[in-house]
Amino acid sequence: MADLEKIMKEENIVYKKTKVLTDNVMHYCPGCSHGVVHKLIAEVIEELGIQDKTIGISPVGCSVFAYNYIDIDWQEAAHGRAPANATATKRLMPDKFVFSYQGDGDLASIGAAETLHACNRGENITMIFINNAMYGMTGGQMAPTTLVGMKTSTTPYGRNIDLNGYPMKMTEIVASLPGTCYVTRQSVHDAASVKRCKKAIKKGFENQAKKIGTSFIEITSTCNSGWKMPPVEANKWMEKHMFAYYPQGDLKDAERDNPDDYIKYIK
Amino acid sequence: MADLEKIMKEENIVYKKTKVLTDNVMHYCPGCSHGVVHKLIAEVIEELGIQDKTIGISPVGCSVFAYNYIDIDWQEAAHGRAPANATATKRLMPDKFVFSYQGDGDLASIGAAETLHACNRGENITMIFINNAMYGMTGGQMAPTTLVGMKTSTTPYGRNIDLNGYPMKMTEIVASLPGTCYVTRQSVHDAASVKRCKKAIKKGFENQAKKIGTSFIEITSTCNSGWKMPPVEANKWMEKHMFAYYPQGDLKDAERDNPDDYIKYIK
Amino acid sequence: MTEEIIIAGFGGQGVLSMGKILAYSGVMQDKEVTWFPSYGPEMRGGTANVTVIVSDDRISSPILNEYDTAIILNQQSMDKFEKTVKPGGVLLYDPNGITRHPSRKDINIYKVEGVEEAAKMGNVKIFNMIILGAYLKLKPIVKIENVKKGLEKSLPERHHKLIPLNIQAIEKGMEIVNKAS
Amino acid sequence: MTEEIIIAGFGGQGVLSMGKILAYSGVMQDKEVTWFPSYGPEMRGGTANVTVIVSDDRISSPILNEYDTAIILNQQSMDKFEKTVKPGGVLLYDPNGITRHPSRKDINIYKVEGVEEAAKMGNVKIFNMIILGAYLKLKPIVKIENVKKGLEKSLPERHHKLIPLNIQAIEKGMEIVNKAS
Amino acid sequence: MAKIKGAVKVDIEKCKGCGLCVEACPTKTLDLSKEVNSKGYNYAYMADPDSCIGCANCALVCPDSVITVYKTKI
Amino acid sequence: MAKIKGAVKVDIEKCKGCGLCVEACPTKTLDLSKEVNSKGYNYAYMADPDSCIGCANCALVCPDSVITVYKTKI
Amino acid sequence: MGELKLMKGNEVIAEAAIRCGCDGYFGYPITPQSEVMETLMARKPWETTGMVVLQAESEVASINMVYGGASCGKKVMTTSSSPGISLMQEGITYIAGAELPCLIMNCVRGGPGLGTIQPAQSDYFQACKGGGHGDYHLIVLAPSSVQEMNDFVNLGFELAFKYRNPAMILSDGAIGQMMEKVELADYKPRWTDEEIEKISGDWATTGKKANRKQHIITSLELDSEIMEKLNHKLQAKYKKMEEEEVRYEEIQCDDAEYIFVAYGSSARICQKSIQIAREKGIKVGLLRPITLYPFPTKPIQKLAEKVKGMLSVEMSAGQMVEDVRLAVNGKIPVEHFGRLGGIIPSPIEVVEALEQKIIGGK
Amino acid sequence: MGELKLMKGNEVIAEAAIRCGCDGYFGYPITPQSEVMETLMARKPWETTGMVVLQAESEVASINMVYGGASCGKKVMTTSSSPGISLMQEGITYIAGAELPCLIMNCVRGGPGLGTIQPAQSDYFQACKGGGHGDYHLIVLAPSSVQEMNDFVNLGFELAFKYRNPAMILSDGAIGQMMEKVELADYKPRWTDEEIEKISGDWATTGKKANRKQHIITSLELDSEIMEKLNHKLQAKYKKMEEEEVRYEEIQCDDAEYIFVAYGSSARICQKSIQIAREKGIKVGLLRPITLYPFPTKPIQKLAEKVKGMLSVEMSAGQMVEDVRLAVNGKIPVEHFGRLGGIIPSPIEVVEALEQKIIGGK
Ligand SMILES: Cc1ncc(C[n+]2csc(CCOP(=O)(O)OP(=O)(O)O)c2C)c(N)n1
Ligand SMILES: Cc1ncc(C[n+]2csc(CCOP(=O)(O)OP(=O)(O)O)c2C)c(N)n1
Ligand code: SF4
Ligand code: SF4
Ligand code: SF4
Ligand code: SF4
Ligand code: SF4
Ligand code: SF4
Ligand SMILES: [Mg+2]
Ligand SMILES: [Mg+2]
Repeated sequence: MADLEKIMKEENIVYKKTKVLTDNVMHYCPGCSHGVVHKLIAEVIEELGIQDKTIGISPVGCSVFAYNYIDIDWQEAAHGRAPANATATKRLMPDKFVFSYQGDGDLASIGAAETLHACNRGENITMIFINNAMYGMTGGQMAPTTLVGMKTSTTPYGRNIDLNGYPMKMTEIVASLPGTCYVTRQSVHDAASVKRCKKAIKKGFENQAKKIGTSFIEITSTCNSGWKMPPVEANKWMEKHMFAYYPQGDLKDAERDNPDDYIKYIK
Repeated sequence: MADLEKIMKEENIVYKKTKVLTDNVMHYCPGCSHGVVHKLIAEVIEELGIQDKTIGISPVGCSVFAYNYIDIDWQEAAHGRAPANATATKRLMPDKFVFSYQGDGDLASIGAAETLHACNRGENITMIFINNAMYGMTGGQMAPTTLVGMKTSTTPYGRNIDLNGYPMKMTEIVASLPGTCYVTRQSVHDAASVKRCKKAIKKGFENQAKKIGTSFIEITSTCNSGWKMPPVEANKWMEKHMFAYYPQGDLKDAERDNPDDYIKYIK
Repeated sequence: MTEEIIIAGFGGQGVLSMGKILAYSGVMQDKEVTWFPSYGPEMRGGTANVTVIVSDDRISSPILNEYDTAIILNQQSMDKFEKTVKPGGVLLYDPNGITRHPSRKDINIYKVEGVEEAAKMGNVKIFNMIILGAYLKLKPIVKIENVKKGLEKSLPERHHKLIPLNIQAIEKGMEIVNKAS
Repeated sequence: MTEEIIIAGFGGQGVLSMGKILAYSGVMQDKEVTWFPSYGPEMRGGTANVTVIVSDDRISSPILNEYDTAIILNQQSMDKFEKTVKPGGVLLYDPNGITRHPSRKDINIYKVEGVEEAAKMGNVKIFNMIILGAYLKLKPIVKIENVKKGLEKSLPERHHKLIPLNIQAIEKGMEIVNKAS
Repeated sequence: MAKIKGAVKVDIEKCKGCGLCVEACPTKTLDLSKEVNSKGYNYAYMADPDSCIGCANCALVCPDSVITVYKTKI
Repeated sequence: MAKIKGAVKVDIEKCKGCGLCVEACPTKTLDLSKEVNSKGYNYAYMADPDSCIGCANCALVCPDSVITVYKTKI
Repeated sequence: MGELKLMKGNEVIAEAAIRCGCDGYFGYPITPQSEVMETLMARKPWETTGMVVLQAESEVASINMVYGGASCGKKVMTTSSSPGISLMQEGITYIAGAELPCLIMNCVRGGPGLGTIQPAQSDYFQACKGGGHGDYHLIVLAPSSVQEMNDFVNLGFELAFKYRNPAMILSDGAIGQMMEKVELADYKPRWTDEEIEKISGDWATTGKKANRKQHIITSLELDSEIMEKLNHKLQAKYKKMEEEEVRYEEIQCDDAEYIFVAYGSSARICQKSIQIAREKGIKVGLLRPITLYPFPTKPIQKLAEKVKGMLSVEMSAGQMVEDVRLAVNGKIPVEHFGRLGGIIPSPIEVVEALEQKIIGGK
Repeated sequence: MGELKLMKGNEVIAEAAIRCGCDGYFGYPITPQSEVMETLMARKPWETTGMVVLQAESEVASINMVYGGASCGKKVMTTSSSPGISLMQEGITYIAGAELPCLIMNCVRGGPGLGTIQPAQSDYFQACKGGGHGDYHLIVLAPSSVQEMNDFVNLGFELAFKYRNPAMILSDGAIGQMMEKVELADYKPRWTDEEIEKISGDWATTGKKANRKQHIITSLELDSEIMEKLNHKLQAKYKKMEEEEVRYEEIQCDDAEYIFVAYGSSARICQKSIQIAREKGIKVGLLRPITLYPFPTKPIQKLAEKVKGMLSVEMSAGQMVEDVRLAVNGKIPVEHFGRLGGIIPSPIEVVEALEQKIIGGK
């Protein structure tokens, strides 16, 4: 133990909580992916040195209180409308870094139109999309991304295609829009994925400086409360079932399409 | 002339207005595509003998008065929400034929979420989508599908990507959803295309009897008032410019994906 | 002085812009004016009308049931507005396309062959200016130089070269208007 | 007879379902009852409480500021609800996890080692039934057979086999409750 | 050989003079009249009645469904 | 050869005992304690302090950012 | 007597819907009313009565699904809470304009904005005056017990169909989350096609039979003369409701010198307040509006003839009090007392407010 | 004197926005107000003042873009007409709850539902009582001329920023489509970052500088005690507005025995009605509320002391009349006259209504 004390010295620190995270205890359930993603965003903001230039748009969902944890300016959007807030914020303050942070209910269900159109306009923002296949905040109802057969409080016998339709791949849709420059699907269930995810988030923010369109980062996540599984088990279930339907990795990583391509159509 | 009178006899009729069209004079501008599509829908309803079983959902847009022309029961939906009306109508009366009829502003702008989700749920309905790249009814404003460079009353200097984003290919998006069984892009600018379009509409209605998902039929159209072109010229312009960006033909024609495919993901 | 006018005809006949020029001329002559159009969905065709009020005083209601003058350019408008002219008021119309001519005895009825004359002048677009001229002959509420100024104000710069033609049309209208039998 | 009770503890301690069983037992005994929970966003953890009223008469307000009995299962609840017991009323608590014990002199304070006893009985889930038993010993407002009926009504069929164990726990609670010094 | 002969009847009052039928006719049978109907539209008519083959193209494209097509063999 | 030695400090009061760090540790250094903190969570601790290599995997996956990682060469 | 149960107000809404032969429910989750859809989904009525239950993509979609279903002459409903109900305002006015029957439950939470999930009564104006545009009214029922949550589902549908008008149950988090004894209604079968034909056969979009005209559901009319007539027709309907459908309860009003006017949860609180006040010797009674629209104007006017003052008790900054004042029209003092932000007033506070604002009032 | 122009009310809104240094406009087309965005798009202010103009995908998106822009301390606005404004209700209550300044213009058309595109005043309740949920108020300005359309853009923004509260211009198809002489304001530059810092530096989300705390724009508060405090803060603000910001015009009220109360287009009609009535020997005046919220309660109370009756003239089935009655509190008869469905009443009708309902009234 004396040994440990020797190691635990300021100069030996290789990892500690970024200062861009506040000291508030997060209200999330133990093991919730939201916490990990918050940390990554905070670290990226710290590394890029843009704490004084970043505006976050939080959603209605479990991450409604994101503003209590990441120490930047925030707007708490109405359910599903974060892309609208972000659009105006970025267009009015083009030199700031603007990102939205939304759950799957928020982004893909009630806010599907705002998501689609912000991406289609190629708003120069970063969109973070926490896909935990569930409405966490309201008590585990079905989300658009809930897998077939998954039990939720509104699909107590499992999601059924005839009744509820198909799990929606919003990220694939968004990738098909010329307005997006970078679309990727990440996760934070182990150390390697956490590192990859952070890189993706960083790239999403850096793209704003390049002004090349919308960066869209899905993070396939767990909601262990909604899934009614312990956190570790939830991660394993996610790897096995969610990744099959929501394949991980970049869907698109391109400079924005040349506007001339479009103008030629009408000439 | 005596000659003509001899020909113009009841028994020699090879084409006449279907009785499913009312005698009301349509309020559309001369040459408007809406009129042609109305006729085709009416003919299909007559041919299938389903006038007493068909419920149309009209949009807010120039075709707001569709109920004055096609002699069936109609619901006049709120702007963009026809898929919601259609969803409930079909689910509550599964033996009826239910179709929505929507413009590009209605279906792809304000109603984007309802469109996406009805198709994603695979509602057993037929959706008719009149893409005239314009808000006809309100005076020729930009629609989501307006081509780059096109002048409208809200893009008086031409649609510009930075300001207004990209022309949206809603039909391609909808085709990517497993809920749709038949997705096609048609037009009605000449006799051949009219015939093809009618077949497509018929198929869309027939699919309802097969219960295999959503049929989605885009009709690339003109709005000569909004485009400020005479009808014939508008058709030519459409062929030249619209078809390049909105390629004609079937995007998807498949039996509905086997639900088992999805269930396997969670086993 | 308060002059309350309705101008009514088909869309596309320049009804609204004629009203606008009249209103702008009023502004140039330091009068109070209001211009209130009928409006509807944007489909082509149908009728259009505009209420113009020119007055020395603050104008209360911009919308009226009775008019000092009705300028009528098609049959539907005749049917609708003949009865709204105040007794002793003026009804000015272009007989082209009119099947039922006005019949009131308690008002002053004038005709102007605007369509015909515009065709003669080789520019159907100035039809409405001929009508305006006819009106101004009957009710010289604004001076011609203020109409010129009104045209300058209301037309975009690039159309200013057409002002002389417009003035010519107005003068023609003043010339050819005459009392209906 | 009207008995106004607050039951308060951590989420997950079975606070709400204990209240529900009590309320259902009241129904079985032909009483009027209300059950009103605290509710919040669905994140795990945090405190939970429920107000249960059992009465012979129509119940007016289901929400109260003062109670005949407070059943308290964690420190936060102690801090919040000790003061809400009516003078002469009952405060029943499980000392497990309690750091500041109740101190009022004008109320009757009872202890029951529910957590400990449940562990002894080999099933931590019946903790809340032990507490309920203790309460019913102090305030026999419903007969045990009606509690049994209440359990039958409130538990899904597939859990009916657990009813005997629950009754056992209630009886244990009745046995071990005692007045705090 | 029997010759195919066609004819069309245009509901003049309802025709809006859009000209789509004129464009669609493969035999250049139709044209827009100089006259206008009561709505002010230059309606379509058979400018060259002999050449009509009754193919119905005109009727197919007519947005206002005002064309009836006849065909016979002579 | 210098040996790499690591250590982690867990902010016990803020740990929620989710166990993700335990799972993420390649050296099985961590475990959840039998004790609970004041919120009732079984917090994480170094069950086998010697095996820690300071890789920070635990800290990376911790949703509540309560782990500080130290590393040194001995 | 029907089946006796102990249930949450929200659960009862679901149960009552199934039992009264509701054809379709369309909703979107929101606290504190998500139990309605959850209960329905667990009950799977589509396998028994054939009722359709669908989780929509949003409240906007929900209300327009209701619009579609109601157009077919079906008994359809949605439920939500304040922010969701605000999103429905366009749809609601379409339904009112097209004169369609349907049932909407608003389990009110504190506002404005995202606010709090705790109970409030601050959507009274929205429900009763018109949150949407144009001159229209909803039939608004205010339950103050779980039993009434049950009863008003059936009553709401009955009134909705009687008047071809949307009906709203204005509940709140307290009534929705509370469990009470409830006597459930017996099962009524869903209407058959023939019954729908009889009830709504002259307007519902069920497919145009050869022997009848088209049925067109719309609220559009560009001809102002006709549009005005349609509006007068609506107004005549509202007038009829005001004459025939007012519902209220009077508690201890006979000898009262003062009156509480309160609905829903507040009315429950006031019952306790009456007890407390009367113990103090203050003779106070309660007028509990059951229909908020049509509002019990006449009963209040009558009481105003004989009492000294009224206190409108609402969990809002003062909304219903305007209707009380409009009824009383200056005859006696009328004041408002309320708590905000999701706080339920205590019975004692209410008595104190009566003493200060009315009895000791200027 | 500023530039003199003949313009439509709607065009003037656009022009005034540019000239008063508006930072952003977000809107969606709808008759009868689409000219606002069209004028802006033709004027291309982004090339001159730097103002952002964006056609949003819907009214829901528009109002939430306004929410976003207002959060940054920018002068932002949207315009729409009745159905679009109904869709904005959720967004509006968020903006009110988060205490943000912004400007919304509703060019009212006849309802309910899709209704008609002709002018109406039937959204008074929605604008003044709260179409959204929760206890909140908009500042509501009612222009009755094109000149006021111009003036109230600037005034609206000023009040909005003074109170951190959304302001609404309640216009209608008549005022929006009418052309009148208008004296345009001189150009004011848009606020610089430094000016925004000075004006809204303690709350706007402009990026958290090292020396200050986070700025968080939200209307959420789960702790009811705090939420109640926030609500009381809002109520205190509304009270202040009611005391300090009432605006109205009195026309020929000095010797009046009767009073018309009318705003916007109706007030224009009533001016003519006064002329007609006075020719008949009826001494009538007009109280024209300029602010509908805060409502000119006290001026009306004062008039009620000396006149015999009031007629509320509105193009609605009777909405503002409730506020007139609440002000008068039974002192004198108050009646309503209105036309519906997009019909503008004629000056003569109004006089006749006065004669029948008030002068000859029971
Ligand atoms: C207009 C509106 N509708 C519904 C709600 C209720 N609501 C709050 S969060 C939420 C969904 C949250 O799910 P998701 O976006 O997936 O976020 P998560 O909690 O899973 O992170 C809903 C429906 C609301 N606040 N506002
Ligand atoms: C909520 C709402 N917003 C806006 C409008 C105004 N509006 C009527 S039709 C229309 C767009 C019509 O365009 P489209 O859907 O393309 O149909 P088209 O007229 O071109 O056939 C709009 C914006 C409305 N009626 N309701
Ligand atoms: S409910 Fe789900 S998403 Fe919400 S905090 Fe808990 S685990 Fe995370
Ligand atoms: S405006 Fe366009 S879409 Fe509308 S009727 Fe005219 S041509 Fe057709
Ligand atoms: S039927 Fe054929 S040939 Fe005859 S007019 Fe029509 S298009 Fe021409
Ligand atoms: S297509 Fe029809 S409407 Fe057009 S000109 Fe020919 S006949 Fe007339
Ligand atoms: S991951 Fe973090 S919160 Fe979870 S057990 Fe480990 S240290 Fe505690
Ligand atoms: S730093 Fe690495 S080795 Fe050490 S405890 Fe953490 S995960 Fe295990
Ligand atoms: Mg989620
Ligand atoms: Mg269109």
